[in-house]
Amino acid sequence: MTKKEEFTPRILAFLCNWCSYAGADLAGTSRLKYPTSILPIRVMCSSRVDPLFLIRGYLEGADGVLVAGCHPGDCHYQEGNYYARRRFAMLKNIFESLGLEKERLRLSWVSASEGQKYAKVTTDFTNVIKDIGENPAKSKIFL
Amino acid sequence: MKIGVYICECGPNIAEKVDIDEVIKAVKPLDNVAVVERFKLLCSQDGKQFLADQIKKHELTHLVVAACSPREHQQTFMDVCEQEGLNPYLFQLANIREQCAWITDDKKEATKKAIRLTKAAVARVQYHTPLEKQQIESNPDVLVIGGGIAGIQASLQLAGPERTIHLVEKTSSLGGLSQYYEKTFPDMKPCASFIKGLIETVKNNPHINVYTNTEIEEILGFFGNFEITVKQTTTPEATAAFEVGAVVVATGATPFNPEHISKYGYQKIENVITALDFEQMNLSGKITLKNGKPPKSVAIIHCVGREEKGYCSQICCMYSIKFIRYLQKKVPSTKITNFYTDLCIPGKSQQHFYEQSLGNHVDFIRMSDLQITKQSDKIQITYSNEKDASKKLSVDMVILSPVLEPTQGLSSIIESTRISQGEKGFLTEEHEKIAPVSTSTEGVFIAGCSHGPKSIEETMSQAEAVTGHILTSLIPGQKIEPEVKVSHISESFCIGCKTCLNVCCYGAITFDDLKKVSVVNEVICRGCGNCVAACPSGAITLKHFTHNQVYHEVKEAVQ
Amino acid sequence: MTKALVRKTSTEQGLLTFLQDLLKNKVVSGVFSLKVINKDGDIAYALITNPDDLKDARPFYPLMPENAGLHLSRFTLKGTAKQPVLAVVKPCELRGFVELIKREQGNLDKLITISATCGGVFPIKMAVSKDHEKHLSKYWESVKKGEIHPEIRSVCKACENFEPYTADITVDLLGNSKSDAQLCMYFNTNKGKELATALKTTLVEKDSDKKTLDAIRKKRTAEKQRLFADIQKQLNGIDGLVNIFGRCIGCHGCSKVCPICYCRLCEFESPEAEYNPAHFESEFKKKGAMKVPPGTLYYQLGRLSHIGISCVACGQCEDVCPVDIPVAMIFKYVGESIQTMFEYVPGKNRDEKIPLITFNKEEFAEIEE
Amino acid sequence: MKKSIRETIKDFLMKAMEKGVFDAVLIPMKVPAGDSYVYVLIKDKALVKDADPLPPVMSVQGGKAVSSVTRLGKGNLKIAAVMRPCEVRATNELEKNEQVNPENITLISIDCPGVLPLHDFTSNPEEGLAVFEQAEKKHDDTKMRPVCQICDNSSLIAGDLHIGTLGAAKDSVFLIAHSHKGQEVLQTLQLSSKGSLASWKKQVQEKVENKKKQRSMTHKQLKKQIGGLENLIDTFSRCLNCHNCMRACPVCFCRLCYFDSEKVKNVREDYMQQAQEKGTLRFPPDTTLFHIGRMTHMSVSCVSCGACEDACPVSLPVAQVFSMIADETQGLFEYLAGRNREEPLPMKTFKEDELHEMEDAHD
Amino acid sequence: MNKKEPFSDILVVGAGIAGIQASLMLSKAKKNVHLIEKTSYTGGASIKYEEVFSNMECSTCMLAPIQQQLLQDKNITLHTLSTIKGVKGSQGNYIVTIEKKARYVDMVNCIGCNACFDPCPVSVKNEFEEGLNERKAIFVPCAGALPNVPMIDTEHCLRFKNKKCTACQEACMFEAIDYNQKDETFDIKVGAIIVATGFSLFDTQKTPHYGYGTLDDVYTALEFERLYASNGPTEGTIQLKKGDSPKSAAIIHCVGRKEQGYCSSVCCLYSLKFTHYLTSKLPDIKIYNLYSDLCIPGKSHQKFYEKMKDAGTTLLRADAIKVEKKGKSMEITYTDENNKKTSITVDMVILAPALLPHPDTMGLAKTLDIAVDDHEFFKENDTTSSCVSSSKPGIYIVGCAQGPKNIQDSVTQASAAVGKILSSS
Repeated sequence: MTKKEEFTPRILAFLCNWCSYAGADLAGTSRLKYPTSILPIRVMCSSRVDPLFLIRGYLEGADGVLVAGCHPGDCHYQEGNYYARRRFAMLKNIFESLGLEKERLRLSWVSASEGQKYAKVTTDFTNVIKDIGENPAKSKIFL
Repeated sequence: MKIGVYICECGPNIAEKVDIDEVIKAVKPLDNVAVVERFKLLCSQDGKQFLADQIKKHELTHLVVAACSPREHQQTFMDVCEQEGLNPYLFQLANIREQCAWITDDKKEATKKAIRLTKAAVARVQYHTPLEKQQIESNPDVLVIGGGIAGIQASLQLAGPERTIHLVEKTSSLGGLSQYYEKTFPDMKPCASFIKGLIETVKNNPHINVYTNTEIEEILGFFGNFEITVKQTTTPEATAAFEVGAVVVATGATPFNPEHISKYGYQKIENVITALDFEQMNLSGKITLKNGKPPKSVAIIHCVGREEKGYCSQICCMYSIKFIRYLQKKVPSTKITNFYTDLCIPGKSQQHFYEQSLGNHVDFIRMSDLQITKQSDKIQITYSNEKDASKKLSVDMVILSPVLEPTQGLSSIIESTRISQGEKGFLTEEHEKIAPVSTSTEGVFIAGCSHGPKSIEETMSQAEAVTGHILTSLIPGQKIEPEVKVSHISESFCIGCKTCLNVCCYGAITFDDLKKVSVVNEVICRGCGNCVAACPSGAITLKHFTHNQVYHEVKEAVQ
Repeated sequence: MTKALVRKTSTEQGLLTFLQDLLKNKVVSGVFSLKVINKDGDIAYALITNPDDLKDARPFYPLMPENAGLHLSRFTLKGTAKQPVLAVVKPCELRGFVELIKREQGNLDKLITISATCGGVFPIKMAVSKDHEKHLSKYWESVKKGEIHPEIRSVCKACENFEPYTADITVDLLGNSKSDAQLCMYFNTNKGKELATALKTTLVEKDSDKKTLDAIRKKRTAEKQRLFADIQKQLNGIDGLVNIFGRCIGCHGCSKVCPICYCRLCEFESPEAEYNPAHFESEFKKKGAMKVPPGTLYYQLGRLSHIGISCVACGQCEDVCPVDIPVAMIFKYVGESIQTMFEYVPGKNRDEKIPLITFNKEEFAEIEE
Repeated sequence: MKKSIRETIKDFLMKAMEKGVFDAVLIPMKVPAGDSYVYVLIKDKALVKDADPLPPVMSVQGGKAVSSVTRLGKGNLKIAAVMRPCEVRATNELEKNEQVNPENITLISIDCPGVLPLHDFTSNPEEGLAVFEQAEKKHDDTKMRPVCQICDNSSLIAGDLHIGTLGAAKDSVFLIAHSHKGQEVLQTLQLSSKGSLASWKKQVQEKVENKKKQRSMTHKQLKKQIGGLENLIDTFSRCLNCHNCMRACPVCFCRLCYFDSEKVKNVREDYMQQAQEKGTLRFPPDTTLFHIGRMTHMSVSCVSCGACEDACPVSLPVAQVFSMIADETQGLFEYLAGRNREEPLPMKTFKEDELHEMEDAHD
Repeated sequence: MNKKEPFSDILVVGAGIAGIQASLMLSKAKKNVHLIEKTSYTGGASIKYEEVFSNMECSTCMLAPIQQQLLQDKNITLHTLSTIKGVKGSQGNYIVTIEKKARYVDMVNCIGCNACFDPCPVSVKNEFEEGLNERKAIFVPCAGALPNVPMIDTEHCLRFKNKKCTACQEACMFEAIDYNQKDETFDIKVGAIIVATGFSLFDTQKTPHYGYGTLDDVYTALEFERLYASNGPTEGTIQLKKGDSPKSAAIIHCVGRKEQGYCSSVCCLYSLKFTHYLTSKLPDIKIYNLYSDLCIPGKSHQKFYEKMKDAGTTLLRADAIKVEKKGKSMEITYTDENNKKTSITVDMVILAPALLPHPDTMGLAKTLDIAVDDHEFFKENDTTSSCVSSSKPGIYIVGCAQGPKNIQDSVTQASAAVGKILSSS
């Protein structure tokens, strides 16, 4: 329990430039509070998020990885997020099959006006991660 | 490598929420960091001046600013770099305001995060490479496909001493459907004669080459540099080739043919005619039955084919009302009955037009399950309305008002331009709201009913809108400056599996069949990076979002 | 009902004669098959053009020296096909080839494929000492009975796709009790039938013995579930992975022999995958030490994310692993899990798009928030 | 196992770390599953306890390890790399090809008792350990890898510092500095070796001499066995084309091997033609090309470490063949791969007056 | 026509989506653009919508990028709080007098940290939010508004009621607040003018039988948009005045159609959109759409209509509609398509009012000396030859200023006007 309190997770958040990054900014300008555990990485489109980024991030010790993009149908590049979703689904499945905590991976659609939602998602995700605990990969020498 | 790192206090906004000195302490020892400083407000005039001086003073090779969101001031700081002769892409902005200082009251935590983000930016910027704006020669000429009113209007507005228009029409004459309309709704202005006038001006315009009886054979190339081949429909071996910078697809629409829907009895029952038949009859001057007599009673059936096609053509109600006017003028005593389902007369003056058309000889009946049968020398209409089922009405003449459907035979155009077609067969715009006349293929535009059923008024607007886009993006003597942050494919790593071609929705990637590798066309690429993530060989890089840049940002962030 | 060729002769002899006739009569210019290639009786794939050399051919010999999909890709990738060639391959090799075709790494021009219902193969390492030979007779017995021979590779034991999907001709082997006395080949496509016509052989209407095959599939499924359960136990999270892959020497042999790993330069051997000194120092901050060379798990997970969707579970990766990591079983296990998610069986249907280059607007709502 | 010698070595390393002579050690360590050993770069000296400077197997060649640590830069850490002589030699060869940055590395070699075939060990670690222990005790290398059995450089000093175990008193080792760097290490640790190395030298000499004999004998036989194209092809006929040997080889450092590149892929009808000429064309068609080609690429740098043979799934005698070829080609240039850092790579230099025997006699 | 060298700059009136589109295109053609906007923010009506039909795209995601681009565009000068006072000259040579109201906040110095809001003692209804929440006397209309610079509303600010309040000024660390700013009047020389002043909504007070203003939970379309907006007063929770969420809702189409005498062409569609709004937030809510004629023209709208129907709404063809209080909820009586009197009971009523010309239209028409039609929309010169040319050469009318229309058609007209300008110059 106490352990849980001490531990501030490091959560990567891949945000698409057009919707989710704007939404995250809006959360800030609206002074909504959410955990500092979230580490935003700006990409032009969620479809730029190579599954390898998530794998590497995880192995480098990220406690969670969030991928956020425009809602389906709203992609600034027409269809990118649909491909992003497939790649994510696949990776999540791999994690599950390998018995890695798939809860550490999360996909969320956040629009430019959804500062609220972004704050909620990130808070919620952080709590989930706190429950799972630290990413064991951090301490593994033989990766 | 000499990286300068500058942390903006943003007044109290960052200074009060983040312990900037801690950040400085954490960043100073990093490799290649030449200088770390704080400043009260970097986006202010003296802030910008300060940065400029620093770049000079320390001969910085890379710049990192930790301040607000890139959406706020990235451009501001990139401009500073540019002024100081530092390539603006050797700059990285760490967002420690919107997504750090403003999201928590815990200064410790905020500081920790600010440090991570700034270090991540420093790690990333080391992998930045200078990017230069390209300039590509472009051809100002334009190909307009379709000689209907849209094509004509577009051609007239675009043609000029510095811009030749190639207007290609499949049929033998210009004018399209509207050349058969005597008048337009809602203001009953002359149409056919007006079109005739336009056609003359087109023919007399030295900057417009008209090709009738001609079809598109092939469209190669890309925005600014298309290569066009056309062939004559009459003598297919006769082809012509020319180069243009943009393509306008204005292939229009055709009225739905009710022949196959038996309940309307078209082509089976005498004096059951379509709207177009009627327009032509009216234009010829006389409205008569087959036997030459004027009709005593006429029924106009709205929404013919709407159920079958699955959309409302939005003009049928209006031109049906226009027909009332035709009839009132040419055969004043006729009894006119309109059978409709929903009266769709959107717009500021349409309703007025409708009300004016009402009169003692005019009925509007909202019907369902309608059936048209022959009844000796008359035509019987069986229908049900609000109150009771299977009512009957017999008339001399029936005018069917069919929906518009997209013109067929566009496949060669669609394939060679890589534009897409919606499920209803109309051409798909780039964005339903903010880009209605452009397509996902840069430099290819759509106008008029090829985009969807619409009135002459809206068709005109679209044609003019297209000219707007072309005149702003394809200026004679001006080069095209494509997006800088685009994808690039390494020839030596590409294995030619065409995965990237599949996922690119802009058709920006082509395949070099000789070398068996994919090639990005930087003019078309929008830089989303989808192909990069899709490529298993890691052969594709997205400039300014390369694997290394993102990975090292990620890595430093989670340290 | 499908067209079939039935002859009163042992399946192997019958098949060889059939192949010989094809070569002799120039119906095809080459036969691609497993063959004895030296005096020690080693077996390898060969492109045979001389009918006499066919005597040493060993079609469907229970070994897989290399996934023939790779050979066919290499063979058809460049240049135009002038002379027809017949390829005798195992079902998973064919599926591997189909996946490669989907990636523009080969084609079926003038290429006819014969495959058979497959009883599985021995681990290649067994062949080194020729140990497998003492099992051969028993093996063929169990093939006739449609049983799982205890010595075959575990991915084979767990294989439910032992029926070839896209073969032009299918030889009835597995569960065919009469295979010693009778050759039975099904001609599934016109391409296949043309061969028969060219040889003026008469074909009969015949149906494959669905019941037997389903029975076999049941056995395989049961075995698969058992093996999956085992591997799942080992794969319990990061510790499991470290245990399993800890001894990986990073030779990447698994990717070299994988029919799906078709890249010219593997992303994990590219500059992007290298680690610089800064990396080690940051690792030290976390753990005080790190494995060298690093990135073993990154490679394995990454490769999963690249090829899992198309893994045909041919088992080559495990065969060549110098330290006997159960790579094949792991990739089959994870691969199938992804493939089910996209309702995709790699190599089953040439016209089916690879799931990752297409999408469906209404899907995976469950994984979003 | 000679625990104590290992402990002595590790104590020395930890001491050196304490004194700040090294910031980190690159040294083999048993993997968690206990079924193999891999190189680990250790910063936290407490972890050195778990290391094993003389593991029973060579899973990754030390040269590769050093390369992956320093290829992209020397870094800020002074690293001691503890490995076997052949691994040190590979490191030197890699340095000559710009694949290693030696600046912050101190290469420490140890008298090598040889290693067990990797596959034998991983398939049964317990037994492997027992066997290795015996072998070490009895100086009996019959269970070791064939190349180890004929290794005449198991005590060659090519690094900065060598740890001699042969002829050393119980639990103690010889520390032999072989470079300025090495001497500094000993000085700062006040270990500057005064004691005589006579006993060590004697034993080494004996070992080397009879190894040389064995080596040339085995090579002669091997030559007979594989000599001639027929035999050569036969030897490699089992090859699966997995190229593990190349990937495990420390001196095969190319990013993309020539033999994996497009250059070796022909058009379809060429394959047909080849097949028609011979009646049969084995697939993959160029295994022999690959092996011979690889010899031309790396045999002058081959250190006979045996990594290739360990990695071969079908147990081809790759290492033995290559060690034989290596002796020939290197002999040609009076070169011994990696014996020092100074000698230039034969293929990167020439002498005006050499190799006349290769020319036509001219007067 | 005078032979004077024509002015190359262009004036765009109204920074709604049409105005923005026109400005950006002109700038792309290297024209200097003066964009004047009456309010303190850009985006017009569309930024009040959470989603737009028929693809239900997030409106902010659609607009924010072009708003950003607008603010960063060096060829475009944005004058907020500005209106046209007078115009001289003719096509190619217009001299326009602009009156720019003081914002009392320096656009350059202000960094948009919003620190000045809290200390302000004044609280008044926020018109941007249709009065559904309160704002201060110094304010931005809503979070994320662009430009993100507040203004002082002198009508309510104590300081402008001669009180000694400097709360906001003290709170500002950037000397951005300047009470001494003065309204300014200046002239600009332009070659052409694009009028994109948008629309206003029919005043539902004029149709009391719908109960607007008298009954608690009767909302106008715009009010409802804000109720659903995630950056709106309730952060997107649809709730009744009392705070509990509605179990049933009725959307009444064609409000004010009879009075206005035309169909506004977008009401049916945005009413259907509301169906999606309601079901997405309150899955088991009962929804009624009361319409007279379903007007859903266009290739993609029928599909949208069917989707919405499946999403769960009862469509009632209704006439003579009356809304009255009934217990805790409301009763709607109407005559159905068979002329039978019927009624339904609902918790919430949403009115879809007709689109009207912007209130300033008449005034502007007078200043610009261009014609309007009977409905007081700007009158196009000639529907066939072009409906974006006003009665006066060089002045163009686009978007809802010309007549009620959807976003697509507004944007099309904006581009069309640009086309006209560039082809004639």
